[in-house]
Amino acid sequence: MDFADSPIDAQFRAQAREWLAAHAPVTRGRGRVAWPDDATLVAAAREWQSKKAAAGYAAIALPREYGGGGGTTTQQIIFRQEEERYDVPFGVYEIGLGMCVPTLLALGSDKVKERFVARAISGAEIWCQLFSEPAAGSDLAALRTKAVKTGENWLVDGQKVWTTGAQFSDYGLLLARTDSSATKHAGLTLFIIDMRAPGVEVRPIRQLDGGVEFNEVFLSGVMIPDEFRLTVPGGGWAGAMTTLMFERLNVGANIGLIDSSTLIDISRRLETSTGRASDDPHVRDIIAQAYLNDRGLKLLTYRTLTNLGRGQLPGPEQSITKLVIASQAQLIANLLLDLRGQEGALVGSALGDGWEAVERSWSFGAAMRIAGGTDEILRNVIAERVLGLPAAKRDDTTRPFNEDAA
Amino acid sequence: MDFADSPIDAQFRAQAREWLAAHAPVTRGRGRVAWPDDATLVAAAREWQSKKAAAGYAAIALPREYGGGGGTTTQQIIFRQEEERYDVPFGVYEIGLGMCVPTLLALGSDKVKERFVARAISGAEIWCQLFSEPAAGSDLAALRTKAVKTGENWLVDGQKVWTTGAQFSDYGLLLARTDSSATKHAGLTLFIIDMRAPGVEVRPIRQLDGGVEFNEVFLSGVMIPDEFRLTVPGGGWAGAMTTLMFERLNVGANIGLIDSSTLIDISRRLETSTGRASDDPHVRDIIAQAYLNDRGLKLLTYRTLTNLGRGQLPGPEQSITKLVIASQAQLIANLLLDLRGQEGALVGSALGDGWEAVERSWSFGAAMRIAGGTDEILRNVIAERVLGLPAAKRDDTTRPFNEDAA
Amino acid sequence: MEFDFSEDYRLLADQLRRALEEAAPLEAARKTVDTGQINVTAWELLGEMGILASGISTDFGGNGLGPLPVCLAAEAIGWSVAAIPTASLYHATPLIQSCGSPEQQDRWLPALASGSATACVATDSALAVEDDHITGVISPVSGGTGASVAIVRANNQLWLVDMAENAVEQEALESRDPGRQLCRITFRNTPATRMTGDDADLALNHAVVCVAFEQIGGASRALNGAIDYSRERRAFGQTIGSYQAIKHKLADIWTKIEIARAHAMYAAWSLGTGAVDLPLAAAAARASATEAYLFAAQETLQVHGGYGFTFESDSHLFYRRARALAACYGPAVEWRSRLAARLIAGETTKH
Amino acid sequence: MEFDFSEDYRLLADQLRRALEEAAPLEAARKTVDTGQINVTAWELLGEMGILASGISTDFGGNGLGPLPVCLAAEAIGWSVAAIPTASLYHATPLIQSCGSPEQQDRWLPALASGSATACVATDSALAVEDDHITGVISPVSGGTGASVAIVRANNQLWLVDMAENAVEQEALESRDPGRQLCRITFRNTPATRMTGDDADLALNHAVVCVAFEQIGGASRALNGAIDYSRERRAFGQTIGSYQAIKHKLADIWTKIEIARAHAMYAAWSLGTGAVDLPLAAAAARASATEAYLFAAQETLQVHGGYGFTFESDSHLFYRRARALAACYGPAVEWRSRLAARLIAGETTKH
Repeated sequence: MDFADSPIDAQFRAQAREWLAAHAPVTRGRGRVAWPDDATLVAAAREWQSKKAAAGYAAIALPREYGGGGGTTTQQIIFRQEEERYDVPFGVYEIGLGMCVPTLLALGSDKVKERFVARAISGAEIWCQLFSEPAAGSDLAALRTKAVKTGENWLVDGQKVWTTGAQFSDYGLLLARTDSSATKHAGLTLFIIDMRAPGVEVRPIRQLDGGVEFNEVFLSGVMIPDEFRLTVPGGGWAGAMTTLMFERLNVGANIGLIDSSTLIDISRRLETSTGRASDDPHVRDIIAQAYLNDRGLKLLTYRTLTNLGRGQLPGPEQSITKLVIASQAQLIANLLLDLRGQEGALVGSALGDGWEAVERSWSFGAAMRIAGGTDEILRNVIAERVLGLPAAKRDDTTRPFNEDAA
Repeated sequence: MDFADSPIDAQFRAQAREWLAAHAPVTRGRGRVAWPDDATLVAAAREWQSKKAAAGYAAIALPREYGGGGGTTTQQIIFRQEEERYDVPFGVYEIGLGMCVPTLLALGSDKVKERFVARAISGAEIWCQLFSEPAAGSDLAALRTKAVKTGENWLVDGQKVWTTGAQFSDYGLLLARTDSSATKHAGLTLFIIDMRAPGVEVRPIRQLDGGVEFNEVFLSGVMIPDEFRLTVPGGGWAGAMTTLMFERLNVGANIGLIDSSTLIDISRRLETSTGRASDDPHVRDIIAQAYLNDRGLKLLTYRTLTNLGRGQLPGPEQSITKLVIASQAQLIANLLLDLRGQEGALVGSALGDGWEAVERSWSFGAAMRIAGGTDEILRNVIAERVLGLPAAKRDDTTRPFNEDAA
Repeated sequence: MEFDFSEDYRLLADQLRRALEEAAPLEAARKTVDTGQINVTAWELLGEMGILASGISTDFGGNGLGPLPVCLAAEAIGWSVAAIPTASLYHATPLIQSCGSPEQQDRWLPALASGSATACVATDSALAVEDDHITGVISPVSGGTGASVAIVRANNQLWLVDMAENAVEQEALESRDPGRQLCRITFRNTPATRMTGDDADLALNHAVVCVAFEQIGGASRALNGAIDYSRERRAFGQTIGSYQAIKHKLADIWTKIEIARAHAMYAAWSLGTGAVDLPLAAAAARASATEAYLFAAQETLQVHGGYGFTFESDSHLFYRRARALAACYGPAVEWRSRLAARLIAGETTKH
Repeated sequence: MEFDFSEDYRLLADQLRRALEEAAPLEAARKTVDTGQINVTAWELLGEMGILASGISTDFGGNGLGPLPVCLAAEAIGWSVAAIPTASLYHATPLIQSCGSPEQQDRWLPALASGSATACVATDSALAVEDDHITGVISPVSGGTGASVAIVRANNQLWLVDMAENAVEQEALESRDPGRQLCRITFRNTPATRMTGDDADLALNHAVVCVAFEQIGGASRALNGAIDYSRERRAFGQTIGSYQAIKHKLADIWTKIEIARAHAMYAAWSLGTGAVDLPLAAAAARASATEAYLFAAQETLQVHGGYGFTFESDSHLFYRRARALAACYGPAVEWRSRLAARLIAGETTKH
């Protein structure tokens, strides 16, 4: 066991650290940065991305010929670890560079790669992903958005949902049904969609907590040229699975929820009617339990990094992190609000320093137990793909989609 | 709301109390009585049952013509509440009078009723129930014990399991498969089996904790006369469901596991390295949580009694009790053993007064989460029969049994 | 043995639920998240149905029916997630009834019975008092916004303050559940009148039992919604309600609600009969109903998947209200601690 | 970044597991429940494989390989639920190595390295000492039955007692897990020799980290058995492993084990490198592994249904051992309490 970087990675880290110190001067505070509006965020992100691209840090593990860094996944993670010390705009390019570009590289024609990859890496174009639908969440293959071939184009009608960044994206990966008489998984095709094309309408979804981080995207007669098709007609499911596999490489990304360190920080400062919160045995036991999870997950990330270093892809066991962290954030938030007694009914901003993050975990913790695979789906994934338990009996996969009872 | 007995029930209670004071003189201590051996238990139970029968208390809710009390279910429960104050032998007749006799009365021919019911009520004959099999636990209809018609008799071969009291029973209700080419539920028939007949072999099952409270029963070429058949051939499933419905009338029966009162008792007496256990906030919180469950379940029993008083049958919501109590007993037992520190690894008898009951809940609590419906089955029952959720898709009910993959 | 509400009360419960479903549909509760407005129609309805008057003796304009109708109304309020100044009904009214001077009762109870006035309470405050004038801050006060009268504690006694007095400053606070208004009240040498009784516990127990019914009503509605949704929503070719993960979750919610309901019913009986075991029963009702609603709101939201996280779904209404009701009168863990203390001291219930 | 055992150690782990599966099959563990006999073959095997010698320096007959081989052996012992006097290996050996006088080390370490002697420990005892003679009772002592030497605390110092002395009385106690022998030892003016070191914490941390590996090994075997069973056992026309209630239970068990394993590995690293964060890492390993094994043993028994409750199944072997290992060195809740104290005081790990 050795926690040090390899000599070559250590050199990379030192260089990255030096470059960041020179170019990303604002040291970061705790918690996520709130940007006043999308325009400010996107402008800042575009500027930062172009700086990184010029220095070879824009997409470290992607090939140099498209403007990537030609490095390793480990180096990409090292850069991210260092970058997170600074107050730079995260989020805008994550889906594009983490999921869409690798998909384009894996599935796209040379023409597609030339047209899109370098511009995505340089930050000139922003990407999003249009998979989920109102009636196709956990069961993605139940999606209904149709794409019909008319001459050299495809005509798309339908509705997507939970599309992060749709409001400022230039392009998106679109999974649509091209053959309703085929079985559920066999009738799908993966496309590139121009988010500025006529017929694309983006509407923000108002959330539980009033925030808007996701969108609905309505597609009415949107034209997609056949050259924007990424898989053979009917081959979309495998294509989408490629995209989702790359999602797993997003190792150790901060999902912005509170953890044991927040609980320790706040409870050390908080006086309750029975004394300092961190002296309360009930609070102390939850501090320990939460730490065991947080720290355990961090160590599991070390193991994943070890495997990446050995050239292995991360497997479905990565599902643990979100499964454990999201529920725990809800639990910690509820505990902390309870500790405020009757004030626990007030909004976070009325509770003082650090409490907006608590409120966000109370509300957004609920969302994180659903987004990117519900707790229930993640347990299925662990049981079936890690432990080898049999899939449940189902009969929706063998019938033509248009004969399904749904 | 009124917790008092109705005038007529109050009179019944007073009479029962008086009769018990005269005839069951040994006041009962805490916890279950341990009998040195089956013979002693059965002899004592037989004597007590015949006394009760003579006084009309043997089977209070069953008809007088067979030696029952001709009373109400409420009165039967009142008698049981009063009887439980005494150190009298419970258990031997519970299955016979609670499940088998009501089944005989519902399904048996006049001849069967005349032959068996009065003798069961008087205590002359003891009954057991042979339903479960090694490969048919939660899924009772998967049972394989075969009964084949040969002339006027049925020839039975197979194996039953978890048969309480088989070792001292005279007769049993037997569910067997009489038609393997019918579907799973349609090929079953319900019989009376003579437990002394040739070919019946009872073997005790050694349990986790070393105890033997259940049996395996091996059936090899056991002859059952056709007049002992209780349902039409193929009608056994509905018959067995009748039996199990009567099981639910066993309202509020003590399953012999520790609860919040044990936890309070012991923790008030127990000194740990950090002081009296009942002063430990962690212990106090579990005392409160356990009390909320125990007391809540007692109140729910009041509601069931209210409904019985109104002439309603108890529904599947009765499933709550065991679901909550058994897990909680495991939890309390583990907590108490933890409080003993390193001594928590010793057997109960080495830990002092009251600790054998703790150990029993540690081990038998695990059994009670399984016996009489696993936690998982009980949750299914609540979800499907109380909340109206749809049954899971299954395809084992429509194929002939002998074509099932099982 | 008759452990249930009487036929009359069960009819009343039905009426209340139906009336509030109409006067306070969930769509109104969703609008309230933005407006923060009290549902005046629902409040007036409770007046018309005699609920506001039922905890008040006939001497002072009440109907003297006692606490049970209020408990049933609380369940219907919970079911409809109505925006109502419940502290006036659950807490202030029984407190003035039990501890007010005849003059105070005469001045306020008729107005509370008719619904023309509302009152708020901060009996856990510790204000300064000099020459029958009070100074200090109470916060957060539920239902304080717009209350005509406040009951506070100063010099270890209860005082009643007419909120029309000039020297009272009210500042609305931002509540996570805008349907339950909270405010900060500042008294600056404000005239107050002393209350004659000093036993605030009975009214506090009255309040937490009512809140328990409200919590059970809300949890039941959340469960019903999740059952309906899971019978319709399909995934992998089946309704999601046919999957054990959903089934068992809903069965667990139901179990917690039924246990809490049993405790609340016994506490209502203790309240209605003046039984000595009210403190034990009320603590049990409060602790179990708080946990049941928090769990039900959280996990029924989960059952709805992504839809449950949208503003357009009903899930957040329950999620907000469950948290707000958990905060008022202090968290479940505190009530469990009180409960444990009583149990360890050997207290038991009558039945 | 290399957060894993090296290739050599992974090979050793495999060898240990296979060797112990043969020397100590589960059928032997079941027999031990009745006989209470130590598995001598398995103990000798650990000697032959150099495990007993690995925590002992080469000066005293050891091989100086340090704690990692012992951790791997502990995992294999847990996997096979072997009946072995582990306290000698996990606790007494490192304690004599770190705190013994040269004479004590010379006298005992070679015998411990070869397996010809075993030792037991009660460093939390508080015995009376006079003129290098010890009086008092220690109980329950793990592995005390048959131990050649005992390490105890008296007058706030560590002492070593040769158990061959006449004035030592051993009484076997009935253990819920007869594979882990427990006894009461009574000293009556028994000669003892003072140990030179007095830092018992390092050896205690060594012991709990080893026990954590044993717990993880047992939990993993229990999980594997339940997976196998649930892939074969059918109900309602499907294998029970296809039902979400079983799937999600097993997924939760696996999650707890993986988290505990990560903590144990880090603690092993701290132990092996002498890192200052060992106390924090050892407490985390102990607390998480204890909970993981208790949960795994309890819930995999449940997966087996009625069969899991029979003596003939393997489930009770894990159920017993999980409880026994939870009791030794004190329950998880105590270790969580220590962990919280360190965290609140601001302690952190090196990596």
